[in-house]
Amino acid sequence: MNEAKDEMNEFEPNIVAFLCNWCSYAGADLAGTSRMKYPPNVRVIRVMCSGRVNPMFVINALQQGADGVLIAGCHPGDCHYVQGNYYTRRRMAVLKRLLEYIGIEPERVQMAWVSASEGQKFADVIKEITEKVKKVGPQHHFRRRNVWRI
Amino acid sequence: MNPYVPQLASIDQIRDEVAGERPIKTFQLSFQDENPQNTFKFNPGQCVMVSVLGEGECMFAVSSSPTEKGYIEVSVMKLGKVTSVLHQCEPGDILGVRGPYGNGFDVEGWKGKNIVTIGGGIGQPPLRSLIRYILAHRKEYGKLDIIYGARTSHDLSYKQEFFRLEDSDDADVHLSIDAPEEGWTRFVGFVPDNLLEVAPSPKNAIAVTCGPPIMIHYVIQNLLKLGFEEDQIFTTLEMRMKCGIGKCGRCNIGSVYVCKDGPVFSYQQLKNMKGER
Amino acid sequence: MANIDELRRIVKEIVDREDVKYVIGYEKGTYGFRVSPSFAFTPEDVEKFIFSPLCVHNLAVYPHLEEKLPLKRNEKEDTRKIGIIVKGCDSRAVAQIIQEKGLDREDVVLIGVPCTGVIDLKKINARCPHLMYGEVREENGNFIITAEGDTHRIPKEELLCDVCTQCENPNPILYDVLIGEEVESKKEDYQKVKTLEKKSLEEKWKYWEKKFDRCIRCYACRNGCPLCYCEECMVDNLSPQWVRRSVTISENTAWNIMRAYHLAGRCVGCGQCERACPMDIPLMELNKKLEKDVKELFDYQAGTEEEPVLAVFSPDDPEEFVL
Amino acid sequence: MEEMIIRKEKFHDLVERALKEYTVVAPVDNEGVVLFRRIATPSELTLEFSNTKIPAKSILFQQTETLFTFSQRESVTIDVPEDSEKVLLLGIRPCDAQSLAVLDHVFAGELEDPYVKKRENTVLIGLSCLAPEINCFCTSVGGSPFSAEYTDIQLTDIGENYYIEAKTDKGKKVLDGMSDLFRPATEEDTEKKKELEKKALDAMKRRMDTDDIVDRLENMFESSYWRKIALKCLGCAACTYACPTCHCFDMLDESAVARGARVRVWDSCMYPEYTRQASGYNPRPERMNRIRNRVYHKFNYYPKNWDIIACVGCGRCISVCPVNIDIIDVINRTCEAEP
Repeated sequence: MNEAKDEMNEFEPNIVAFLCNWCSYAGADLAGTSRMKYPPNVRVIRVMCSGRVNPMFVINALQQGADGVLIAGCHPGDCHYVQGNYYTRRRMAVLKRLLEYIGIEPERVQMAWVSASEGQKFADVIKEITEKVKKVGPQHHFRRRNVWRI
Repeated sequence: MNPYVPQLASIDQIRDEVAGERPIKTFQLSFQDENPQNTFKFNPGQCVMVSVLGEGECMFAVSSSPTEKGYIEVSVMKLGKVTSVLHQCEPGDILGVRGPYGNGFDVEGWKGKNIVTIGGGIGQPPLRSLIRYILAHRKEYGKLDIIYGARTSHDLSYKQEFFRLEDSDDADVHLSIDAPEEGWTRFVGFVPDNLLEVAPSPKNAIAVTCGPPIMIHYVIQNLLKLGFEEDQIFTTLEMRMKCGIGKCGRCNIGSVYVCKDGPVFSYQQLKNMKGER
Repeated sequence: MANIDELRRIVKEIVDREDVKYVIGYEKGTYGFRVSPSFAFTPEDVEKFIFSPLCVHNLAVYPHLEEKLPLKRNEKEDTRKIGIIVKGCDSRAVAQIIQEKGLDREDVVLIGVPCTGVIDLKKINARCPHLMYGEVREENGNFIITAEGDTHRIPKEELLCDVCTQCENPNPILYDVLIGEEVESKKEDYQKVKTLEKKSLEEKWKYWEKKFDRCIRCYACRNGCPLCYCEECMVDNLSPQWVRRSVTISENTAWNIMRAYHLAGRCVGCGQCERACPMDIPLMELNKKLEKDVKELFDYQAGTEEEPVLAVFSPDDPEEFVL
Repeated sequence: MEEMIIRKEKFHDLVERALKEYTVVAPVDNEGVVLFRRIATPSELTLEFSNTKIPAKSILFQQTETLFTFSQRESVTIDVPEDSEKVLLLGIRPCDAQSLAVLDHVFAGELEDPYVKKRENTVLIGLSCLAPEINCFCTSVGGSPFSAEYTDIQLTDIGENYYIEAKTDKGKKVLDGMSDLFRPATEEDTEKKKELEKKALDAMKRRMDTDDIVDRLENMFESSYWRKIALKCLGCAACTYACPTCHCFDMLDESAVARGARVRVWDSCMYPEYTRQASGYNPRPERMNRIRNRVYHKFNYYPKNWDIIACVGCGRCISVCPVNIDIIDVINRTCEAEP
């Protein structure tokens, strides 16, 4: 997406965040309304539940230029749909290990429980994941090299 | 020159032929780098590959006649990925057009003959091109019978044109719908039955039929019953097409490529064509 | 291995039953050490059936491959059973499909054959190449290969498929009739997966990039796998298009991840995907990694459980990776 | 300078000099799988292989090829990539070279596919087969292990030297300026080559009965033979992607925001989606229809359109098929199958 920035000395990662509508999105909203500072690298995709996040969303995001992917959901037990986040936890546990086995840095795919009242935690999570991905660098292993960029 | 690169064409006009869950729209396209005389020469019944850049390409029969200069018209039923995006386009959008492909109707050879067109559902566009071509050269052709049917009266395309034709004496129009509807005075039933009802005489006549495979099958049977010879019956076949020029190997029926050697075949050719269709 | 005459006698009885459509087994291939799946509709067809260490295919793939065309007006659907000769892993594949409600137990008649390991064709072709005709018999720990006049005696470990050297369930867990005695099972230690896990991220990516770059996306791995029976595979989807059809390292990696991931907790380790791959990509190393993770994380093993692994959860699933 | 000899050690110099003018594509051993790859240095190539896993068609008719790119930012523009790369295809087997001659028929014509331009820009250096594989049957379809009919230069390994025949001007053009590497072939070299040829021909174990195959297939189209053959087929595309004469392709758009490209990729008639129409109707709904179409396309339809059998006897589809559907066996058993 912003290759021009790569040339600049400071690498700015693209983070895609899937925020569950009931908790994490509300937490992010709270962080915003309370004027909390957090890096601007994150692009938010609102999903009705973290269980909606198909692992192929993560793979597709990494293909299309994301350097890090965050899946945030409600704390176990708070899920609006009762067990959505439990399924996500299992799916992402298996996906992260598979990606690591192939050579993708584990810091790139992160999960977080952020409830609607944890605005500060949301900001901290974004800071942490941006730092980690910045340290690890751009994800160019299986990013799509579009033919028409030239 | 790479034969797969389309020419750019802009949409001048979009007409809604049929609404509902299988909508049909007619797109009037004019080429962008249009030099004065219309270089896009085609015969009725030939097809063009219309591409929506970024979505893909589809093969459509040209539904306007070559006598209408400066533009071509294609009628599109919303069914798949590209056609759905096409149905969201507005006048002024740019599309890619390449062609014309296929052999088209032998309008030269049919001069002086009576013509019967039997269309069903989305099979009407190539026949419309033929009909408008004949109307433009009305004297060179004999009697013109138009048999056209669809599921319901809402599914009938080009309704205004047919009603105007019904009043004029250039052609006899026989519309039909599958199930009775109140307010519908014309024939009710399937197109092949409508054909038996109209019973056009096979003398010095050519019958052309397009539509779903099942309809073509029964129409040909009834035409044979009415005494039509095998070389008097013509139809266009429908196969999935990608390249349109007989290279990608997909539209073959036996050793015949429908996009290059077809889509118009006589029943005589069709009969001894081995292969799934 | 089971003896052939007993196998043929039993299969003939099953084919003769009028509630059985046909029985799927193995017959001699057309050259070298090849063996090909075989369909017996009548007892005479059973004459061709064989069973030897060369019978590598997982026949549980066939019930789903049979196309069900729309019936003509007077036709009635032929709901007779299908007989399948199943080794240990094949029977676990059938059990897993039944657990996922992809198949009914009464639709199939399972002829179980305890398996002492099948041969990797690449290894045996390297040892005895360019043969028109080859037979293999097993004799206390060695393979006796009789091919065009000369015979070779080769220890089993040198020719066995990698997955068979540590096979934990060689005996069918699901069968209507069992032919031959049970065999003792071995222990799986996931050695290959562990050595690769210890490597650095850069080395791991180099390793897999070289392999995925070779992939030609022919999908023989998907079509040969009994557990890949989705009506429309995600990779064939056009709207949305998950993976593009162009063959690049990006799409190939996405495809291989998608295929392996969809078999997490479902793959029974028969090795047919690796066998079918024309480009020799070590797909079992991916599947075994997922099998090991699913066992460690959720103590789950394919083919023997009640519910699919990712369709259930437990409150105390590991979550150390969650922030 | 028809028949020449070059010492094996000097062969790398020949490749070195060729690298200056041509993009050299040669067989490269990729962890046991030999494939055609572009090489930068002569040491990468190997000539010790039976045949590449993926045929030489993958160089001229690439598995993924950009037809044109387009941008719809301000105005819609289409830009066709220019391709005038001169390629030297080294180490192509006689059967693959024959397959290019088969593909020429379908891709040429008054609407020329980009393949045709690539074909003109490519020089073929053939490599004779000393030890045919078990599934090779090129002699049954008009080829032979030492045939130099379809290549510009033919190499034959006769022990410490390579026997070089430069037959076409394209081939001669490559070798002029390198005459210091060669010496004329002596009687004894030619003798050795003939003897090796005889040995290779004797090593061919399998034969496909192709006499009047077109008519034999003509009247068995409705036979139940095809249903039996297709029973065990898995419907994957390994056989068609490995086949040097399969030329079917799909055209798709790949785009992001307002820019994109129309890409051509290999496709296979063995996939069900290949002929499925948007209405859901599929003229070839079963594997039986598809496998019958694949066999007929090569042994009946292609001969009817361009009177050449679209099979060169390389045997890749036999060795690559996971369930051992063997084209030789399929064709030979058409003799006794009832129509």
